[in-house]
Amino acid sequence: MFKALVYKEWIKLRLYWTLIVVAHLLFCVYLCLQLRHAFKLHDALAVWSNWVSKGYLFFKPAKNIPLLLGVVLGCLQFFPEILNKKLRLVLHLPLVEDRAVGVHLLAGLFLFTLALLPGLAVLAVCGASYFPWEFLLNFWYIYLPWFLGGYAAYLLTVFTLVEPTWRLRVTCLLLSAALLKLFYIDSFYDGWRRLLPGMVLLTVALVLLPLLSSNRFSKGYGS
Amino acid sequence: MKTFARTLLFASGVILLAHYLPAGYWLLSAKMRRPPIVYYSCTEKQFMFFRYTNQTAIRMDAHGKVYEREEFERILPIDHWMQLLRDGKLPDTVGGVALTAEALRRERLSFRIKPTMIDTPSVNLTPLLDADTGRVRLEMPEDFMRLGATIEFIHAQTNVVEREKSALFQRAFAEAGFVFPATVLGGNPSTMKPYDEGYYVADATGATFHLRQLRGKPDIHRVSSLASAEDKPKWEALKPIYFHVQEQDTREVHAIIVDKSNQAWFAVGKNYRLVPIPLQHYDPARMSLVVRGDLINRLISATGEDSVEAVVLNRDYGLVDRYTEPLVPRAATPAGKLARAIFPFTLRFEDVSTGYLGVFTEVGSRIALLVNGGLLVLMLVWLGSRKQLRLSRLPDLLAVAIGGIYGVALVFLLPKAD
Amino acid sequence: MKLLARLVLLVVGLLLLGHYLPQGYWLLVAKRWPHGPVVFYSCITKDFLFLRSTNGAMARMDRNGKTYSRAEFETLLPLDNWAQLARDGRMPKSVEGVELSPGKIRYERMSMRIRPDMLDTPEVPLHPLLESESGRVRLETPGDFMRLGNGIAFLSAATNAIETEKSARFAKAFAAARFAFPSTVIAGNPNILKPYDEGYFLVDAAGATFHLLQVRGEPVLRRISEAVPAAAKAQWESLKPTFVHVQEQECREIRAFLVDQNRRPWLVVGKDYRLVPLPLEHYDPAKASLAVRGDLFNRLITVNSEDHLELLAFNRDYAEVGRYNEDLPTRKASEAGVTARVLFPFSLEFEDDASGFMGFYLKAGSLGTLLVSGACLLGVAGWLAARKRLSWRRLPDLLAVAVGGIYGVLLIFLLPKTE
Amino acid sequence: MFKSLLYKEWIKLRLYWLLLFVVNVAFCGFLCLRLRHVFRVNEAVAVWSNWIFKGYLFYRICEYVPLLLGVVLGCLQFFPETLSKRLRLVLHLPLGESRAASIHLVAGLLMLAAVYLPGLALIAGISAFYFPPDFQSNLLLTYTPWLLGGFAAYLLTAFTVLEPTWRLRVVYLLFSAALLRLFFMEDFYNSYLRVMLSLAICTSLLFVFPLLSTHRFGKGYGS
Repeated sequence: MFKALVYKEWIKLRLYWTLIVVAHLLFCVYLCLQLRHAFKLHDALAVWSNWVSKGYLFFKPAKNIPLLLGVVLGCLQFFPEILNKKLRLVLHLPLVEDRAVGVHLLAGLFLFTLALLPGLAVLAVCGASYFPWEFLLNFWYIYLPWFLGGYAAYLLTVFTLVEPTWRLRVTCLLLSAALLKLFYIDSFYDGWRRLLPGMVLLTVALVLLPLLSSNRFSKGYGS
Repeated sequence: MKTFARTLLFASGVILLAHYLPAGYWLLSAKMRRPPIVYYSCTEKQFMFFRYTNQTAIRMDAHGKVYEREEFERILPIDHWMQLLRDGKLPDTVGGVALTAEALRRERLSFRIKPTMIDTPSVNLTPLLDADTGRVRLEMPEDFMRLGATIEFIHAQTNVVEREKSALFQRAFAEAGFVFPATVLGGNPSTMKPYDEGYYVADATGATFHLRQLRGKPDIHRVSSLASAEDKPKWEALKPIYFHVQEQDTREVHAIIVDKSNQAWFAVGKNYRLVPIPLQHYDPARMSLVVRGDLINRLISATGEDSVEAVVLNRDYGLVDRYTEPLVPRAATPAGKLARAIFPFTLRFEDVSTGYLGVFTEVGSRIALLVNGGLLVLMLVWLGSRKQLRLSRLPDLLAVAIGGIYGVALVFLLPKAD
Repeated sequence: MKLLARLVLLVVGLLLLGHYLPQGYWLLVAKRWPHGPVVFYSCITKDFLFLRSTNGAMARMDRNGKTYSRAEFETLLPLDNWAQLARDGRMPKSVEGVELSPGKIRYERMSMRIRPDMLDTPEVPLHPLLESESGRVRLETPGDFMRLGNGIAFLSAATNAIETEKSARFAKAFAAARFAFPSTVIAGNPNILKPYDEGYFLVDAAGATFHLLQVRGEPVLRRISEAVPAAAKAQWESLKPTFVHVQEQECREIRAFLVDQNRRPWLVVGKDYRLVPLPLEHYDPAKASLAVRGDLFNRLITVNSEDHLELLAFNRDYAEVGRYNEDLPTRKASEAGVTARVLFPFSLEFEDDASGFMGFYLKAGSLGTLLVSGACLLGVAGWLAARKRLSWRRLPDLLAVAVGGIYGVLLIFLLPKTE
Repeated sequence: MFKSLLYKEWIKLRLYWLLLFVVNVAFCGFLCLRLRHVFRVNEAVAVWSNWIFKGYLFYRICEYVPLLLGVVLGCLQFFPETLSKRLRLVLHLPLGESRAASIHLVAGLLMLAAVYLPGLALIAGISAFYFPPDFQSNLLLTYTPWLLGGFAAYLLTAFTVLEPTWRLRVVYLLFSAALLRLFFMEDFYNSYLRVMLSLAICTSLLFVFPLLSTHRFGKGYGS
């Protein structure tokens, strides 16, 4: 049952997913080339000082990618389900509806993670080859909030899409926007350190929200 | 319809590739290229250079003799007077001119004119400082001047036009014989400067005026009327396209002026003496002009993609020495040659010559034509062999003929004609 | 499960509203806030003078509120306005026997400023260690960065590798000075636009203070308690600084500002690291910003917190010559602020002036909010009761209202009903 | 025929349209409030100088909003059509496939315009209180490329979504990205002054691309 559902999701998304992975990989490689370019045109010292004192990070342009990916993936996965009420069928499967939806979410989060990791690996390796390990720390501290933001974006998108009534959809939308903004406050080096645990907890807690709206969906509100 | 759509697709495709492929190419193969920094030694009476060769800086003279840092500084006492002073090596006089700290500081002079300064977007609103408030520090006014078909002052806080002040200035302009609209306006709207020179304005006829605000009152003069008899005609003939105003402690140079014939001028001293800068290759649209002055000389250098030219004037602006050096432009480097061979043409939308976006093309070398021809032939053969040489293929063939590799890429990427 | 989900929704909702509503409120009502007066110490009247901005207009006055014209004011502060005075020919030849020259005045001017967030801010733990005796007028950036954690290492930027030889030399020096790794404070001024290089002040794991310089490529590391005269030794050993600020000045008199383990501020003065305590009553390093301004005759210490201004004036050998306290109007006390603190039971910020780190900075409202929340609670409860919906399943909602006041009410109307 | 098709699209999209409209206007309103705030807490002279000499434009944040809206509307309008091959039916209407398709596009473009313009009007109107007329011309010259970018994004989205084969979809995606970047090279103000006309012409020409896709769609490639 579990396997079957995951497999179904994979079949549904694999094309888009591969597309995303490739695109992201290419983008990351491009960023690395730009870094290389910077080191070619200026002496290493200048680039380092720029990082240490001005907080220049070559991967900054990747900031909003997890967010975007989260939203896109959420839409791709659940729009079809909503449009022709396929989700109904799933929800009437032998296993409890929460479990069923949970599986869908797991599949989505899993694909999300896999989609980003290759690109991130490239960034990390490239960064490490030009900068000392402090940079990797920096990379971790700056990128992690964005990554969490991606997860949150995915969950909130599903939350919003699956919610059956329009009035609440708007509410969900507002809530999502308000919440996601927080993951993208700019900071320097490990400025996020003290906020991270809280944000992680928050993100984990968000898993419950899609279940809430799926529950309402199956109850058949607003239709 | 759909052939039109397809042709359009090819056209835009070629344009985009012509922009992105070369950009990508240069992202991979660009190297650090810095033109030499030119100095003029007032003791040795010769040019000295600070050159970057693969990331290391070396100091040499015109004959390629390499100098140690200390030696270099000793030969250029005025450029390194602080260091020499610290080491007690600063000569008391050079050519009879005493080198004292404050004199050196006061007489230091430096201007820099980049091509983008001459042609860049700007709002026609600018603060007209009061040049004579009786304070040491200049203060930002509360209104902005709009100088176009008329002259107006707009109060920022209230965002309304100040009627009487505008009228006052309007009258002053009329009396000075200023013909609206103003065509060129040059000033230095900053308070971080020793004094305020005000603005230089060219009116509709191209005549140059000097505008200042003194204790709230307008002070505008037709410069030719201020100039001495022998400069008067020069000023009247002058057709400026750019005024560069940058106040310096030595109040000697009012402004640097670039005119329609790409000639650069100094406006010097009390009676606005107009001194031509004797550069031979200066092109304001492509080269940056750097003026460095000191107690003894004025060194003017124009640096472009393919040459460095420098002239030295004495304090009376008489030509002392000149130097010209060709540089290897990027297009002439091996990477550049290769680029011009494989890319039939390149499109850029930004350019050093302007702050505006535009369409800037560079055509490839002759080899590129051969490449295109070759590709076209191959294409024909290939199509022929597959019995697809039909009229509907014309767009593809054209794309290859014009776009070379761009075209080929497109033929394989874009939908086939059916 | 569903209950849990709803709880999450409520909590998240409260946090978000607690962040955005106050923001929106201030976006609407914020005005240009009259920041505290600019303060001077006159070497003529031997007292403080103030430049106050009262609704746009500038007023120059002394502590008794006597106002001065711009010209008078400038003559009372010859050291601050010497350029203007000289221009108008009003410059006094000398003040109490010391004759004034622009050069001297400029040379003796000094100022440094310590903001609360400097004590607690993220930084990349790589520090350029300048060459302090290169024999050049201008300082030059070194080609490497110092990494000072459980050991000392130098990284060359060009090769991105550790310079083993140099690192070893420095490690030896550190061992010789009995430096106990890891270092807890690393304070320097990595910037070449300064008259000279003071190097770094370090505090080691044991709390001992060290002074590190690079002199012609060689490490110079002093354990300060041993570099000072015997009298000051004990003082230095007991100090255990938690924050040090270094900012080189033309007159090389003040070497560093530091805050010790009891949060007391000190100045480090002169060749033999003389410790000068700053006898301030209202200085909390985490809340107030402190400025030290000096001239030919005096040192003026200004402490600016949100609601208080404290001034302290020293003469040149750091004996107190003046003191002044003033309460400042705060945004909190303005009626906009008061309404805000009644309206909003709490407000949540993620950034704070007191720290460069992000965190959950929660500010509670005034007592008035309790009334508001209570009223809201009653209202909602009544409303529910009227519609016969007052069941235990409503508990989360009611809680939300009780805690969140208007936030809670808003949420209940926005979120899906519990059925 | 024409009317009825337009109406059909309107029925299909009005809810989403309303949402986009509200979002856009709300955002612009927020920006205006921010502007008001800036003028209340800063010296007007300083703000003006910032604008004139440093190119600070308070509405710069909404640079990519038109783009986003364009893409979203494009997807909303044409994804359903492609998923369930409904478009086929439309294409077999008496008035010929390209006319039918063009009507869909016109409908989309109209709605898009109806989303953009109120927001722009709002910004222009409010800023007139604080800035001299020069600012409006400035606004127009700076904002227009972004608007054109939005329309282009819509057309290119349709172009990509309607394309039946996956291989070409990828190609079109790259093509669109490459093209759209050219609308967002502004980093000061008025830079587009001299290429505005050509930019507008290019944008209008893009109209034919989706027709190409629909043609191929009608031909039933890749299925």
